[in-house]
Amino acid sequence: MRTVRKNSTWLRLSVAAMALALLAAACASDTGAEDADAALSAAQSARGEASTALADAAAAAAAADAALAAAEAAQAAADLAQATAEGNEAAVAAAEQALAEAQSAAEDARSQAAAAEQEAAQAREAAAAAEAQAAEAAAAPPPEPPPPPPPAAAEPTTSIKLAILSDCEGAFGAFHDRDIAGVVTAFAEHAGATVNDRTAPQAGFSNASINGVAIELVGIGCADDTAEAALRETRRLMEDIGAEIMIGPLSGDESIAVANYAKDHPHQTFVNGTSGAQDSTMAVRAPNFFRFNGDGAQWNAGLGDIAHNVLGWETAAVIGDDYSFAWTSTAGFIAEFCAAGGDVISRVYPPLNTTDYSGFVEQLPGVDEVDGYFWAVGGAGLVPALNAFEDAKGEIVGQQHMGNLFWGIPDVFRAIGPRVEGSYSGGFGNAPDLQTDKAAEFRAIINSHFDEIPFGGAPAPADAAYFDAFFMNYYNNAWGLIEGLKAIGADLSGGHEPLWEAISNVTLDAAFGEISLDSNRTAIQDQYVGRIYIDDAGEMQSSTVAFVPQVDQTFGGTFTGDPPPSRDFPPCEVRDLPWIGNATPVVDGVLQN
Amino acid sequence: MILTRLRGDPGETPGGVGSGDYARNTRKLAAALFVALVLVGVFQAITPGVFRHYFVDVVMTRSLLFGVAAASIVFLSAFGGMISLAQTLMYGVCAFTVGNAVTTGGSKGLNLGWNPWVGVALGIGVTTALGFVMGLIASRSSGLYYLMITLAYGVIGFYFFGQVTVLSGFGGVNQVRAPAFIGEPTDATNPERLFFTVLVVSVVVYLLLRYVSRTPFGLALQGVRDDPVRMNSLGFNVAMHRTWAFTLAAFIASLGGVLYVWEQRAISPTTISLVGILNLLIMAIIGGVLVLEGAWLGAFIYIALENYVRNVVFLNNWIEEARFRTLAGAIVLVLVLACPDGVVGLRKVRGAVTLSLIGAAVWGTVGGLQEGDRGAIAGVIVGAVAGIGAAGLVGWLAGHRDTARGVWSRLLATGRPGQVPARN
Amino acid sequence: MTTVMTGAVNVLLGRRGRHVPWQRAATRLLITAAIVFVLVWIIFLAGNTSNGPAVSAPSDFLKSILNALTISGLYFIVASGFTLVFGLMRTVQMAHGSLFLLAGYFALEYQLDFVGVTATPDRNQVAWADWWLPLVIGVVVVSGLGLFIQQVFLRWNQGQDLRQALITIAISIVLGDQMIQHFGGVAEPITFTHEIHGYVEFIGIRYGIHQFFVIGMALGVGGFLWLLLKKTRTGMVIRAGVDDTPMVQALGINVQKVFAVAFVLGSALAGLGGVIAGSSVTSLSPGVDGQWLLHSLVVVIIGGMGSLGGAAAGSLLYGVVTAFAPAYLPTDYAYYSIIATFVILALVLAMRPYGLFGRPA
Amino acid sequence: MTATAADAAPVLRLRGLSMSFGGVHALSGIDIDVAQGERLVILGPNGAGKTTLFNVVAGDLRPTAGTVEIDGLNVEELPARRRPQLGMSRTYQRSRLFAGLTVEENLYLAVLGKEGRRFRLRMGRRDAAYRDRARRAAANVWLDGRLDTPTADLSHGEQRQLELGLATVTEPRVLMLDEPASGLSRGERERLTELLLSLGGDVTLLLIDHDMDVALRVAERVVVMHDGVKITEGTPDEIRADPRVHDIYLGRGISHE
Repeated sequence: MRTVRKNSTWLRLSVAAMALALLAAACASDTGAEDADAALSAAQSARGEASTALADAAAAAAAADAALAAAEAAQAAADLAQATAEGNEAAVAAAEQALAEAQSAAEDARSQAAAAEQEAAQAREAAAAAEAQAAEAAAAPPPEPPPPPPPAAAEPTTSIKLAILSDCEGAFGAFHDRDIAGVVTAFAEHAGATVNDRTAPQAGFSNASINGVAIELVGIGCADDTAEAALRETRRLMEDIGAEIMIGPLSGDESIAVANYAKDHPHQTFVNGTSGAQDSTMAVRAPNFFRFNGDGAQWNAGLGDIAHNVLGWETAAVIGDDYSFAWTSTAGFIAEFCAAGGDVISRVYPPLNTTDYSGFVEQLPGVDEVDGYFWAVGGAGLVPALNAFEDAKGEIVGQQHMGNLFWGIPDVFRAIGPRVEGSYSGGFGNAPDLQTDKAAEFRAIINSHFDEIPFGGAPAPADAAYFDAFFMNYYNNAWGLIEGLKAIGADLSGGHEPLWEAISNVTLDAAFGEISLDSNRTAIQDQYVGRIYIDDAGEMQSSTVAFVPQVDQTFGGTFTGDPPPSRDFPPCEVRDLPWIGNATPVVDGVLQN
Repeated sequence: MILTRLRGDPGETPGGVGSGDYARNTRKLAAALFVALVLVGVFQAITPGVFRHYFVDVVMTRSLLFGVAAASIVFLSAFGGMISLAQTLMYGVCAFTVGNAVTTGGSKGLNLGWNPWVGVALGIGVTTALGFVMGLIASRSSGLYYLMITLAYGVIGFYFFGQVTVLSGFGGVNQVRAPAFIGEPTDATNPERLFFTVLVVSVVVYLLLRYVSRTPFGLALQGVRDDPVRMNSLGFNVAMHRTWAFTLAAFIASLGGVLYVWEQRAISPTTISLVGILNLLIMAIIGGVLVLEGAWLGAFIYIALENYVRNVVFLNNWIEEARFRTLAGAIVLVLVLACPDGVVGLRKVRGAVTLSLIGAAVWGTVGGLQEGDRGAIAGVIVGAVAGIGAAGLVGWLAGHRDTARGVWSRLLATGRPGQVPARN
Repeated sequence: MTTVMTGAVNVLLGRRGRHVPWQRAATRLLITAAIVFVLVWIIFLAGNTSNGPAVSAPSDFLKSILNALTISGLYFIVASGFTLVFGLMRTVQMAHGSLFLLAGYFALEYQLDFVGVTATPDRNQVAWADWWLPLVIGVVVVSGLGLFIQQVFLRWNQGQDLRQALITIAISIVLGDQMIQHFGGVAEPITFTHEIHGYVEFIGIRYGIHQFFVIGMALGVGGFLWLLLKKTRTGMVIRAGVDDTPMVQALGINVQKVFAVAFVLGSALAGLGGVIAGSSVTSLSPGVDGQWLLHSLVVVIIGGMGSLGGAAAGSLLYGVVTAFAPAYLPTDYAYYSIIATFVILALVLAMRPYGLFGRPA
Repeated sequence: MTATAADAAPVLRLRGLSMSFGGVHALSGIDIDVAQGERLVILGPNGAGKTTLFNVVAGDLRPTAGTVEIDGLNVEELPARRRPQLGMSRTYQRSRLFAGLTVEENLYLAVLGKEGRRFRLRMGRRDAAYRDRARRAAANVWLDGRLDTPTADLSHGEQRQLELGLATVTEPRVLMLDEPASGLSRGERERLTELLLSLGGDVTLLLIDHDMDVALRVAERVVVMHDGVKITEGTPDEIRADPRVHDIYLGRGISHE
């Protein structure tokens, strides 16, 4: 009895103490956390590795110079424009002169800033007093910011906090390192960053800067292929760690969740990782969510054309998972096949996670009743569905089947087995076997920044990432962001709107074709059709067989987002698609035009 | 019976549940817990900006709302003797109903575009009605059978929402609006409104369930828990008591669902998948499935771990290798094996508080030095939890100290058997 | 009124001289009506469905029955292990699905290794031993793991039902996570040896020999278990243990040994099911474990826990629902066959709360 | 009610009552009449089917064949939970109490079970009255000092007293007691006997007991069962004298328990 009572005292004490400890920790942690700069300096001083006040001062001075120079440049540019309008050649020359001066001034200021930073670094080691000063400066009450926390307009941005969201668990967990490597490579290549560890992408990068503004990788999020986890990690990265820009996520449902989050958080910017859901840009339409890759329908461009015009299918049946990604994927095929003059006579959508596909496969027409089948079943269902097809309809003949991107991923089509040899597949818009300079250059870039990029937790050569569309998409999306930042001089002091404007106008001269964004901020990109063959060693491989230029998300006007693709949308109708008949054959990686 | 078995030692006095010193101490714990929560809320209210928003807006809010959902599990097990794994489905059903009712387009589902309050009423109504039907179907079963049936409900429900694309489909329902007083998430002026709402609902739910346990229905339900056969022969309709209890639990879970969908602004089937079902169960287990207050405590510990464990450098590296869910599974394993009463049961263990305070201080310092403020918070929380875990192990060992002593004595004793103290 | 109704129902159900409370009678009547309706629907009415009425499309009907038998066979193999463990030890083996998947993964790894490829081979490359040996390896590995789980975690918690359930839940969480870590997220199938694979065609139906093989395996497992339980001493002890564990203990039989044997057997059946299902109706990927845990649950809830006959009946009923729902639901609703699972569960529980062959735990 | 046992119509009438579990016949063709206010004791060795008989009469089991009539009403299909309203109550061989509730709450539940209106979420005036009854009943079984004690903390004897309290608090017309004296001390048995004898004359008592002292002192009439069959019935004296009873029962049953 006595023990119990004593313990209950302990208990009360413990709860009180824990509450106090929590309160204390939370309070002590960040006074004035909303102010991004104050939080930054607090975090920096706490970590003992950030700038001292001295460095801050020097950098600020330099940045001010840079801003001054930029203003001059802007003035000069305005003059130039005016002069051009007036057709006064002398004025043009003068203005150009002024512009050049301003630019060089800006250059100077930039180098000055760099020098100042260097000085600051030395000073940091030398002057302990500055540390105290820094603490004092940090502790000084910051001006009460307006409730929604955009950075105060007057202060120049000293660094931009970036976060990456990818999947380290779930079905795509194995790709985690490659995804991050894509971003790191982009910053190393295009923003002068140093790769921290050439065998471990998760170590991140440092010293990235654009126009003198440091880009700091503050967090890597780990989701698991579910919307809920993606949202949780997004909130952790944006609200707890305080990132301003996020690259990610990986999969479709995650990206819908993130795009919705983006819509609700207009002071931040989001760039897709590698997800291909149509809804995340076409339905949600967040002004601050960008995607430098295509969606599920775009990724199938070229297949319908080939089916009708090369393979001579007049009728086709489609089978796909019963959810939005597969609907979008089959919609791409249906729209193009019908546009080319074919007829889709059967659409079967077994529910996701179906245990026994036989009942659904029965609904497909027989092998002599239809010319071909298009498959958009993914995940655990694909092979069982094909097995059920064999059981019910007959042997699988490659010529009679086509698949969406799943058939284009080596791991997946190898799991399907050699029976699908000769079938065509959609893709992600990459074509690793393409023999072009740009492709070779892209491959060289990867190898120049990484020695190893682990896959599934195990070491793997960096070169393997070249074949991986996830890597490419993370790379392209990060690159698009960098170009956008460059266009505004990485100046977010006026809020993020200028950055959005800039990113919208970015055009990437990417490894497998030019990428620009449409009005819904999704990529207009080149697509490739693959075909599965068995190489001399008996390994299944995919070779690129056709090139389809500049496919957009509306799919030549087929989709508007309303209604979205569904079990029976789009209907099968003859339409005019710009790329039908314009696909370029590719033989041995060489475009035949 | 099944519950007394959960509590471990078969020799222990059967069913000290909801009574005696155990209950009185639990009351005190509850009081302390709620005082702490209210303090957090008040503190947040009077000193805007002092508190890190994330801690309140995300960690505390989510802890409380999952606490509400977990409380429905705990209510059923503590007062009705039924372990239900269908509670995740229940809050999911409510969230999906609300989502379908209030969204206006650009999302999956019916997009009815109704007033948010109508949606809330509909969601709660539908869930409660469904709870009644499902409760009725399962009501003549008990024990493990009940657990399995409700698990089957839960998993079937996950497939239902994943496959019935009219209502949701795999991607779920997005852009769910909350009523105006919660405010839009873009409107950052008062983000803690949701926190206060959740806090109020939590307190109301807690008081409600406490109240219900003292009503004729609540007492009869506890009778059903302790001895359904006797209840039957005393004139009670045991099946209907189980049914109504399940209905009430569905109602409570539906409140959690409303709060969830207000917080997430979205709901997808993966939320209520087997993983989601087990997560809620884990929260209830951490808190101790027989103690109502434990629901919120367990939810807090789980959510805090989920949010902060990655901020602790050394742990993060380990998790990258071994995954978070492995950690969660290991925690459950240790708790179930060593500490069946959950964390609230630790008050029996001398030194639990000290250990958790030491853990919090040490890890908090380490985390602070390594990672700054976030590291400090994370360290405090993770350290406290680790301390609790250590205490649990110590307590478990202490519970088996006679065995241990026996082994030692046998090892050390020199030809003097029978000296082993056989105290029990 | 009540009397009239009761009387009417009694006459209808042919129960002579017994009064049946009208609620119970009404439930029975409802269920009878439901069964009759389903039968009439399938045989005569099913117009707007993928198969069409059985009278006009008898071969489709037969095909659906064969499909139902195949999937029932798999359900039975997996669920019989689950129900065996429960019946004897009152342990709800929540990690049953994890063992299922793990055995599949092991078999897959070894099959690829034996065939000497890195990805799914062609069937003709798979020799007889390249399927059977991995099967044995997978089964042995999970049997060992099952033994480990039982000895390390469950043995000293014997009799604490819920605690054991929670322990196995925790184990399934850890196993599931680690399997993703080690085997990745890409779905991969095991390949039947070409000796098993093949087709027969009769009255316009194409049916796989491997599908008959699955049915045969299920019958074999059922026969083996029946012989084991009825004809051997171990089996008798197991059956006695199902009825009254303390009694068996009191007779001086080493119950712990019997428990271990039963648990190993249950795990082995999960593994066997995993390898066979992984070669036919499913491929191996994260989430499949939960799916097959659900199948086991549904089968034993329908059939009744701890009863071999119940497992067979439950598998058959559930298999019929699985195969018939997409074929005989109206085309627009064929996607919602999951609801049929719930309905069958509800109907059985309404009539028999402990399953068709079950008794209170 | 002053009518004697002999001339009153039977309050409980069992005809051809049979119960089998699988192949085991736990009861076969039991016929028993019990008159209003009678105190009937059922004797028989372990496994004689006494408790099964109780379970069938109380409705916990449904008979395989035969009828159970209470006041001329056929009740064998009536669920157990409807029987308290007919004035039946019973105890169990091993205490079936609500371990998590206090003594008062246990008794209150018994009253509530009989009086109905159970699914209420409000304590009303009626409940106050029920609780009063519960407290008074506690005094009858000498538990008035332990009202707020959790049942789990009671001693074995106290639990048996509470078990009896649960059956008597509803003031039943037919009271069925299944070995109420088991596990009690001699003094407690004395008190139990007094309690049973002090029950009102209109209470019909069915008692199963091994303990001949209690049983034969309380009994007005005795039924002896063996292997599910009624062997004989009669007054205690007749039973004492019956050689068959000696054979099947007294010979082995009396030495222990």
